[in-house]
Amino acid sequence: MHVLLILMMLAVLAIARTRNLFSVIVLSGIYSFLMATVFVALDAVDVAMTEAAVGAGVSTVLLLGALHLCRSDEAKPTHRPWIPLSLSTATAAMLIYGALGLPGFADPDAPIHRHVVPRYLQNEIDIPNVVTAVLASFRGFDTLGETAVVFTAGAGIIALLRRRKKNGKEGNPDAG
Amino acid sequence: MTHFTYMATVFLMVAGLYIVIARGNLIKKLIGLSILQSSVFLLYVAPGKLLGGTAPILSPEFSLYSNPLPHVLILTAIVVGVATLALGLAITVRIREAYGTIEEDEIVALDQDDFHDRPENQS
Amino acid sequence: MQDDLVLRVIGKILIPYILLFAVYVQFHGDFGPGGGFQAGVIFATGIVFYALIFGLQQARAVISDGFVEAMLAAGVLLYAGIGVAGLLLGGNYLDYFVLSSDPIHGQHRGIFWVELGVAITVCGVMIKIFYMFASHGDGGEHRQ
Amino acid sequence: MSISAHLPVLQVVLPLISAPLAVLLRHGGFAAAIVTTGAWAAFAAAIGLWLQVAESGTLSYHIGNWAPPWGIEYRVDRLTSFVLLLVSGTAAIVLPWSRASIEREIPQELHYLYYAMFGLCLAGLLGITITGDAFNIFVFLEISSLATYVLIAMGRDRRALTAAYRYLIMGSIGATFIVIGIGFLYLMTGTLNLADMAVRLREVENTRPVLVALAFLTVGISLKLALFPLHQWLPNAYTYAPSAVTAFLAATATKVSVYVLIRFYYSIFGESLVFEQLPLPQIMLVLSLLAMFIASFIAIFQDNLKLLFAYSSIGQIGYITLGLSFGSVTGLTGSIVHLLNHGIAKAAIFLLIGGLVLGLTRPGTTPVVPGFDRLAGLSKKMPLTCIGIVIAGLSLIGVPGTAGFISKWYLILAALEQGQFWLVGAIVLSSLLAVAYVWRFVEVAYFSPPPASSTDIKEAPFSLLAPAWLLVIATLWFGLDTSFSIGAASDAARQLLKTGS
Repeated sequence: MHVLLILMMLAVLAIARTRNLFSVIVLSGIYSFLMATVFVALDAVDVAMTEAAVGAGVSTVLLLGALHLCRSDEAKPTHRPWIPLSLSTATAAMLIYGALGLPGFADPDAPIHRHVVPRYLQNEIDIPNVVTAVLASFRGFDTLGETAVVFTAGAGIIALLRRRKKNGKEGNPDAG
Repeated sequence: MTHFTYMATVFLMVAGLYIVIARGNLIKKLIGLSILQSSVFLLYVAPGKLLGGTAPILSPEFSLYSNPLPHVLILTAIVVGVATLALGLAITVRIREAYGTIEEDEIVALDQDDFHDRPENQS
Repeated sequence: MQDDLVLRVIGKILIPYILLFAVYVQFHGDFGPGGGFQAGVIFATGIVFYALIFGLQQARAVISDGFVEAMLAAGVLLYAGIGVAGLLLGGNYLDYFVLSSDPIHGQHRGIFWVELGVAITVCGVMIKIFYMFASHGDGGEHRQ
Repeated sequence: MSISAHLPVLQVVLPLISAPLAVLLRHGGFAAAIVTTGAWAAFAAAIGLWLQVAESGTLSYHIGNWAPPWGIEYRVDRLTSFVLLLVSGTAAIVLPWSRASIEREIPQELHYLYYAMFGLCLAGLLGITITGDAFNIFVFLEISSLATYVLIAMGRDRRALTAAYRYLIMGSIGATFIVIGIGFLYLMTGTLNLADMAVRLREVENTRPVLVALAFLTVGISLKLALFPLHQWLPNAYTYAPSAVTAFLAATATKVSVYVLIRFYYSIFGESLVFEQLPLPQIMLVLSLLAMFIASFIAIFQDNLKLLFAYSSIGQIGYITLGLSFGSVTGLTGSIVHLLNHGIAKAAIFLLIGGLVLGLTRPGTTPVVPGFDRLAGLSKKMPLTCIGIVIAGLSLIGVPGTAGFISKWYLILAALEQGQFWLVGAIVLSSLLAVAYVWRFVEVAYFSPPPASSTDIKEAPFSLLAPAWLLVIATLWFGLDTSFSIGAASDAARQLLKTGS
């Protein structure tokens, strides 16, 4: 897993340094794919499947589609990024400060393993995939919200991209 | 183990954050935002792992399972992330149509021209 | 791309399996990884493939814009409607126990329908976004 | 089933369902009817909940019949029902108003989507307010945020697009920070239910992850509530969004974020942690003062009426966070009551400006927010609109007899309680800046001669004036009769600080 994490960090560094947007999009697809592999290593198979489908699949297609419509490469930065750098450093310091106080990795006595979750693993509604059971039933309202988020994005994109009145000829689908 | 995973997560988060706030290209910013959002997934999922545990799909052969609750939360977060990305890209496409560029500096310059050239003249 | 014979043949063979796989992911979600969201994405991928190989117009003839837009709404309504059904049957909102005389069976029934709701909305949104992005550039009034 | 037992969930679900119904029908008129009905139903539910909470105390509703902390809980206390009333009430007033204005501002074929987005935004804001589950806050925050980005981007000016983009970036960073904060809390307590979390947090109170969670939640929520200097998304978003959207957002979106901040500070972390472990109150005091002075000062020099009042909003948010920084019942009462008092005054102003913009635009052309030169002598042509703006403006200043005075009075009392006399001076001094920016409107609308070309300008129609004036009257009402507003706010404050009630 260390190797995967190091590869991901390298991918992100490459994304930050590359100005050709096509390469950046490909790199971000690779990043998502690595992330999905890490999730498999962490036993999160449902998450891995979704990250692969969404991060490496849907997002990449969307980005390529948008790039096709915008035809752009990143311009050279014009000013020195001191403010973003200092903000990022401060955030990193905070995160490290907090992360070092967290329960140890894979500690079976950590609160997240002792509280709430044991009941989910008792399989009281007879659904072997606990993730599905929690997602659709115990925390079903979150999933209703999630569906509403997807719906919001879909309807919002219709509102943003709908051709105004003068419908042009539609054909050539090579934008995807 | 523990420290390296957390440090890697922090690095990814901060790199994502840096790309969002430092870069001027609207598509690149959105990619940075995705990296920021997706690195948070690790913060939730990694602590859920138990050594010797398996994926939380119950079966008589196993008795130790990794924590399913973070998985559920992150499934939702992934969906929210891609919804945000899609919407952001749609707005970017419209900006490109309206301004002819997706570089933040150029857009700001165009807006300032607007402000001086045609202050609310109605046609 | 629409004229490439090899692609068309491969597409004709492959796409039904993609759609079938989506259905499998949808209904196997109780036992293995997968569920409504993943199934919706995979199903939409099949349609997108179809549009890429046979042309957007052809795809829009098969699955019209109006239908896709109805899908977006129908999934959310189905999900929210299951919640309302719980209310009408005397339980709390999204209470699946009351959906059947056997509470466990009620849970299974509830999960089945809400997962279907998720799949419908997700699939509709993915197809719609593809349609919007794919057809957007062709008007060309803003571009060289 | 009895409806009253399910009011908490109906409160959110009714407007949520109205949105997909509007999309399914694909018709502007039907969509307007459905979403407006949904908003009124939500308002009725909020009134019902208000009465229930007053009678029987805090309510808890178990969604899916799963007991917390395993399932998601809806929890309604005094503060919750107060904010629910504000949000759903504003929507119930703004939606009928928007009928006439979007006719001119948004293309016909997008009307049903406008209403769908409005319904989603409303449902999201109500969901954030009522939920008792940390992750559920994030989900509903994203529903309302995504809907808001679209609503802002629907404005006619191209700057609406860049404003929406900027808000999307800053809002998403804020939401991610909130998720990081919730993540740390979850890892330390093992629960997502807020009430359960508050109890379990006592055992790990002074650990580093909890302090970091507090910091990230503070920054994330401050981004959403536009606390100075994290406010950069707000001015253009308010200015270029359609008028009805501006009015709704100004009265609700930032207010709900303040509510979330109060919830985390007082119900989860507890005032001992927030006010003693970290220099948070001091930081917040300084930022609030900066907002009150700098944003109000910038407002004075704006040539666009909407932009002027957008900067005024940032300044007014400063008063709200100022009240929080005291950590006392009086200060909190002032903050909570200012949520309402500022909300209705700002909604009234933006609705009236919306009517003014339409009145100044010839039929068939795109409405543009006018510069000050075009407002000259407008009080003769649109007397009711202008006097309404002035009255609501007096409330922003805090003139006695208006609602704004009550809020400032409580803030001053809170400052006196702590013996910080200089703060009293600061509050009064910053109000003078509000006098200056409101005066700019009065001067041009009342004391400048109207240009010769303005003969065809008419007063806004009744359908635009009536909802706006309802809010103006409310501003005066809450300035004179404080039994509802102060009663509710002080009850809520006492409940939060657990000093009886």
